[in-house]
Amino acid sequence: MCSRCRERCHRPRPPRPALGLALALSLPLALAGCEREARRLELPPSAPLAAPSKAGVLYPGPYASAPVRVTAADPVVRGQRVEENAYAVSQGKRWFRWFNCSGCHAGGGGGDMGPPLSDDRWLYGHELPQVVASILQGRPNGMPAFAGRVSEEQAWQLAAYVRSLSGQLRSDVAGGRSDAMGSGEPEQRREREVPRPDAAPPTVR
Amino acid sequence: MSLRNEEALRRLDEAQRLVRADGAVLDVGALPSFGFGHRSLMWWGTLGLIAVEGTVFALTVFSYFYLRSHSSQWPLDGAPPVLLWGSLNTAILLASLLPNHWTKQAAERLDLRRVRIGIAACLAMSFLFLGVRVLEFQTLNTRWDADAYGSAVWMLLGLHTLHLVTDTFDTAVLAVLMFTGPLEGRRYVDVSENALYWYFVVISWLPLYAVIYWAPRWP
Amino acid sequence: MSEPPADAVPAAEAARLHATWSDPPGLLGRLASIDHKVIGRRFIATAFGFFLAGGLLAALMRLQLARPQNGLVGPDLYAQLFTMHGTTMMFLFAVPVMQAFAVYLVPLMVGARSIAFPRMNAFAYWIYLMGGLMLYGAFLLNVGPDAGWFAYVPLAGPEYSPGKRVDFWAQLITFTELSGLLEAIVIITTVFKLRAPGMALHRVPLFVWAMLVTAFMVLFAMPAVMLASTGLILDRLVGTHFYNPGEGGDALLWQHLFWFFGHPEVYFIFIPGLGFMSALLATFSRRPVFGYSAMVLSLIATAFLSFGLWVHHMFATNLPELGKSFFTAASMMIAIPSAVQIFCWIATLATGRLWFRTPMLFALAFFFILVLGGMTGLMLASVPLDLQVHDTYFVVAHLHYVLIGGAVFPLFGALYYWYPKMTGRLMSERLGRWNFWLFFVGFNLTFFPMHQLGLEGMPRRVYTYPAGLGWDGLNLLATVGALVIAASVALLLFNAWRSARHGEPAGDNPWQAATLEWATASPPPRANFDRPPVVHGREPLWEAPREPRHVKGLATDAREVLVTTVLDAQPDHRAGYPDPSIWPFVSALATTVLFVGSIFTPWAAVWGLAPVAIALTAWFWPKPHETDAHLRMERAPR
Amino acid sequence: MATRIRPLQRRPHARGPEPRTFAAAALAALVLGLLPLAAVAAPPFGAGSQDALRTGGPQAALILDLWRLLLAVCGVVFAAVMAAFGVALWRARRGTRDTPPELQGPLRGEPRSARLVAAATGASAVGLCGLIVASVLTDRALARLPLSNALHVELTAHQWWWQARYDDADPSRTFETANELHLPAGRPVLLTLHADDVIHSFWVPNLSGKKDLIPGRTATLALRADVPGRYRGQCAEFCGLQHAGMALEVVVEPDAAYAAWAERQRRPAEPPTDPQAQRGQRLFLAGTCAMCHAIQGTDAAARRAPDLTHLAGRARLAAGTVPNGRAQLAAWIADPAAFKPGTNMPGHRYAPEDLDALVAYLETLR
Repeated sequence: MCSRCRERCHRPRPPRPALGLALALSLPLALAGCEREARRLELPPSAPLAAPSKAGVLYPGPYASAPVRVTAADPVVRGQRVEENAYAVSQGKRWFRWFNCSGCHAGGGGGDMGPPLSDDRWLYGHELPQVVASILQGRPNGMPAFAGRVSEEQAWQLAAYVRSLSGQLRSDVAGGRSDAMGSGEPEQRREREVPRPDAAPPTVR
Repeated sequence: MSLRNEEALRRLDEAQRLVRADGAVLDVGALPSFGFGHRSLMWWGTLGLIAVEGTVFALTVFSYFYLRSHSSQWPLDGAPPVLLWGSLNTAILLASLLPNHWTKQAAERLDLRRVRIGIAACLAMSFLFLGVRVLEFQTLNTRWDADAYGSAVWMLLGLHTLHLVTDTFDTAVLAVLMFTGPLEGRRYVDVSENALYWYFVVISWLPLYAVIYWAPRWP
Repeated sequence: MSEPPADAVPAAEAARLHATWSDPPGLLGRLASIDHKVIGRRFIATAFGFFLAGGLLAALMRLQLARPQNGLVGPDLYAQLFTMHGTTMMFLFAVPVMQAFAVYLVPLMVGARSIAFPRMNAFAYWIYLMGGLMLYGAFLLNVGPDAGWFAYVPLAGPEYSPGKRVDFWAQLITFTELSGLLEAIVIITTVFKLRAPGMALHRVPLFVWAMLVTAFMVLFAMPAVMLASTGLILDRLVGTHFYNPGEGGDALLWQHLFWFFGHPEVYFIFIPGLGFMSALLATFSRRPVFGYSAMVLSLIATAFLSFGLWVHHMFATNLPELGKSFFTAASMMIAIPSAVQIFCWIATLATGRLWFRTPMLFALAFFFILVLGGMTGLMLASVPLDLQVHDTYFVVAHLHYVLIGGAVFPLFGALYYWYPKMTGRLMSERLGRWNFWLFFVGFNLTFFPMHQLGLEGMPRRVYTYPAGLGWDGLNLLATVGALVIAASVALLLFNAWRSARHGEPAGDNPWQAATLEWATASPPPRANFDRPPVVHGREPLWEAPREPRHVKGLATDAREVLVTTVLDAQPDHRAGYPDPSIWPFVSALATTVLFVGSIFTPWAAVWGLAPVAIALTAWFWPKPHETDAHLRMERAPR
Repeated sequence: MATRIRPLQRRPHARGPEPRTFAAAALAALVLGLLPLAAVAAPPFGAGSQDALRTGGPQAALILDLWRLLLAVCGVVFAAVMAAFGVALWRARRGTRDTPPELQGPLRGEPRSARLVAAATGASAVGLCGLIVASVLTDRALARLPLSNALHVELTAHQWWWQARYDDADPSRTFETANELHLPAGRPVLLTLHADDVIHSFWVPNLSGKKDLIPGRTATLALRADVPGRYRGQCAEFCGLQHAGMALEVVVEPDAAYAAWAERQRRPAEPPTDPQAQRGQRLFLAGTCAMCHAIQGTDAAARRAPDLTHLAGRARLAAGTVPNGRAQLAAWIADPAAFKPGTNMPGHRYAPEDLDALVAYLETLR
């Protein structure tokens, strides 16, 4: 449309030699496409999640070095699969709205009563299993525990979406703008916030 | 207008005299090897592009008013675009019609010297215009991702800028060719059609200017 | 009827012409070819390739629907299947294949040495091919679009279609529309400026008229969908709000823009079919089509009216009643120009001397199928009735009756008819008849029951349906019909493949037809005509020869064509033509990188422009020896 | 990818097939001269509950009348064109490759053909005008449905289920249900239509034509159901993965039955008495269920998924796709994706006794 293609004279050139190479290089990209686009509609139902014990909420703290093991056999593999899947992340976005996470963290995760989710501060760890743990176990000062309240799959999807709010996910996996009023910059266009190592837990009020 | 038509007819008559029917064959060997205006293929190609792009502009303007008809206030949020740079640019564009017209006529007279001067002037005005365009984008008072009004305004201005950029590039390539050669008669046809396209870019800007800058000020 | 060789061209001159207009050797030469016959053949073959792919997807859908609650295909794949099927058939087959035939035939039918803007023509083909390959590559990688070929927002928008599936769809639209628009410009310019001397507008063959009208429709309709899909991809990638009701956008804006294109699109698939019909019926009735002026005016009227109907796809949305009544009237009135053409053809048949060959059979089937599809079209034009059958299998039946009856049957006839011109050999008549009858029976078996299914409440685009609603038997019948169609298309392919080497040699004019493409060899020489013809009437090969017969004086050692005036086709000037060039191909490649890259990052629209600009500049830049040749022949006007 | 939707339980249709419908279909088959449609003359059980040809109310009946008119007119026109075509083929002389082309006639002009073509065109135009008038008249008749005393229902479409709110002048008498509309026979209904996510389309062919539900817009649809019975509706605009599984059950019943049903719907759920059901309720309220579902009279108040206050009173689960019964309910809760791949309801791996308890509780929600 934009180029005004005109018939003029020309000078032929030798062909592109590196076409095959480019094709070979594009193969991994293509496989990434497969992973990004799968809709896993027939996952078996999640294993039962233990209801949160009243005795004491597991509190790994902000400096937890090792990822918290949740319930899946290999959370890293599982998390990676969720975080590379656009459909899973978009389902996470759906749960974020449905379960009223935006009630405290605001629509685009900008923070309100609860802490913002779109900045570089991660009070309880920024890695996916840590975020899952925060969701399932709850955190002091108002974050309820969702273990038993959401299925495990939903927890992973939610956590992946939460991480997309601060640009931790690939832009071709993170979501676009919402069909709603002002929800901030689309997740896929957010700059990646590098998690700050010195984040401190909030003072207990 | 009628003068131009007579001119065209006269040229056509001349062409007819150059064709000889000789028994079974029609000898066209004496015909010219290029022609200006609607005689040339390039004129039709350019006209086709103008039709396409004119339709795109018209539909974009339709979308703008369609969206506007669905909201109670317009702009949805914030102030209308700043008038200064857009109006200045309109003046520059209108002024550019002069060197453009001059160049077109020079090309049709195969006057290389004037074509060179004219095309350089056109190019200079294009760059000036593009420079001011950057300021226009900065004073729109909205962003493409702010709301539907912002999206529509950016779309209008973006589409027009795209045409400006391509035509500026086109003019630049032609200008280099006119200065360095190799030259043949058809190059003058190219210059003439390039000028025709610039007419379109300028004339299509006037409604776009009215929509972008004045529609939000219209109650 | 064949020309006496009295004024035949000397062999040396023909050889010189051949050398001048040939492609360079080797693979590079093939990629550099700008010969409209080469491009046209590739274009046709590519479009049929996509037709087969789209057909296979349809067969898979029919297998899934053969019985209720079938488990062959799940909802995710099914959504991709019907989206790909619709997208393929509309954007990669129906429109391109018509333009492909025009690219091959129009220059021959108007007696031109070449097509207008041959490099742009090659570029348009490459863009089309690369766009199609991109879409199918994506589909094979599970990135096939899944929001329907109409991609209604918000389902196709950023929130409800995660990932890149719909982005690939939107970019495919950019590819095919770019290609279609460029081809439209090429065809219009060819018809207006490159006609043989004497072929005034009132002597232009009806097929060429149909393609001209189609090209004009493309010019004004396609920008709408390009704008719509640009808005969609911007919404999805950079967060604009064209279709976001939360921020002042509107979901119905998409539907208006899409159908402002989508309805004319039906007609620019159908009008070339009408052109095929006129060509076939004239030849096989051994007389010109009755009512030339009425036919041309009907084509133009159809084109105009088709822009006023788009809302009849949106009757179920909440639109004002008065507006709907207007669109009902307009949708019904468009039947009149089509009716005029059908009546004229029946008059042609009644007064002709009918010769029943395979192409004629396909043309005759048009009457039954298209007229039936037209009747259901009238029903759909009625607002109340449309509210019941809209988005049901009734519409599926209707649109296939119109598009297959109105376009694919004539197209298959056209393939049998012009195959000998393209290859020099006739297709097998025996296989052709089998092909025809299987297709005719299979088609009706598949699609007729769908009328009833729609009335009985079966909606479209469902991947399965419950048993017991009374839909089982008719669905099974439709699936059986689909298999018959598959067999018929397989037979067509076999026939085309086999006839290419074993077919009966055709000669210049195997059907003793009237139009200029039959005045040259089969397949035509590189320069199309050893000497371009001069035309004195509407049926140049049927009328008694008159002098002058041929054009002389065009260069033989350099590419040169004769440009004529728009209305009367008087010789105007000789235009030097460009040589083959690899740059259209490279430009298409660079454009593809730009388009595909911009799916993933908006910045690709910036850095991707540089290679495109370089390739286009290289394409335009004059080559010294070519300039020398042009200067040698140059004569300034006046 | 296997889909595992289990067959719907077939319910007896309240009303037998309308014989005229099949007469019309048979007429279509004859007039259009194609396939024998008689194969459907003896419909299987349940056929016709989603069928534009079997009407249960005046709106659909008006459209059916228009359909018959159009079918007759178009059938006659089609037959006439085919007859002309057939006569032309039959009477025309035959030719071959060597037949000299006929040029004299076309050059002289062919007045007879011209007259015939003009006459046929004129007749077509007149016929089309007639059809336009008929269509517009039907459209106006549809718009004139008397709406006094109309029942107001607000219907919201979600991916992939229907939420219905029955309005009342007295706000305390409004109530909510899902996927199953009960309508009083003979009383007009005014539906206000919304969409929560993407475009859907409301379509109960036996009762009325369809209307799109578009996010950001509100539409209304008026209809009346005169003939008691169970009708099936289905989303008619492609709305994503489970478009095929987005059905709606419409139960048309006499006034008294409707009033009783509505009264039942207005009541909150009764607290369970049976210990197993009580355990089920605790599981419901403490588990994932209450995140999306509401049960009036309990703490569960989420509105992301169908209101379950009177779940056990409904004929089907999962937007009209799964018959409601103890076993199906348990299977659905355990693995909804097996019925509707892509559904937003997560699967649950409950211990068998927990699942039993949960189902026992849900079964009490009458």
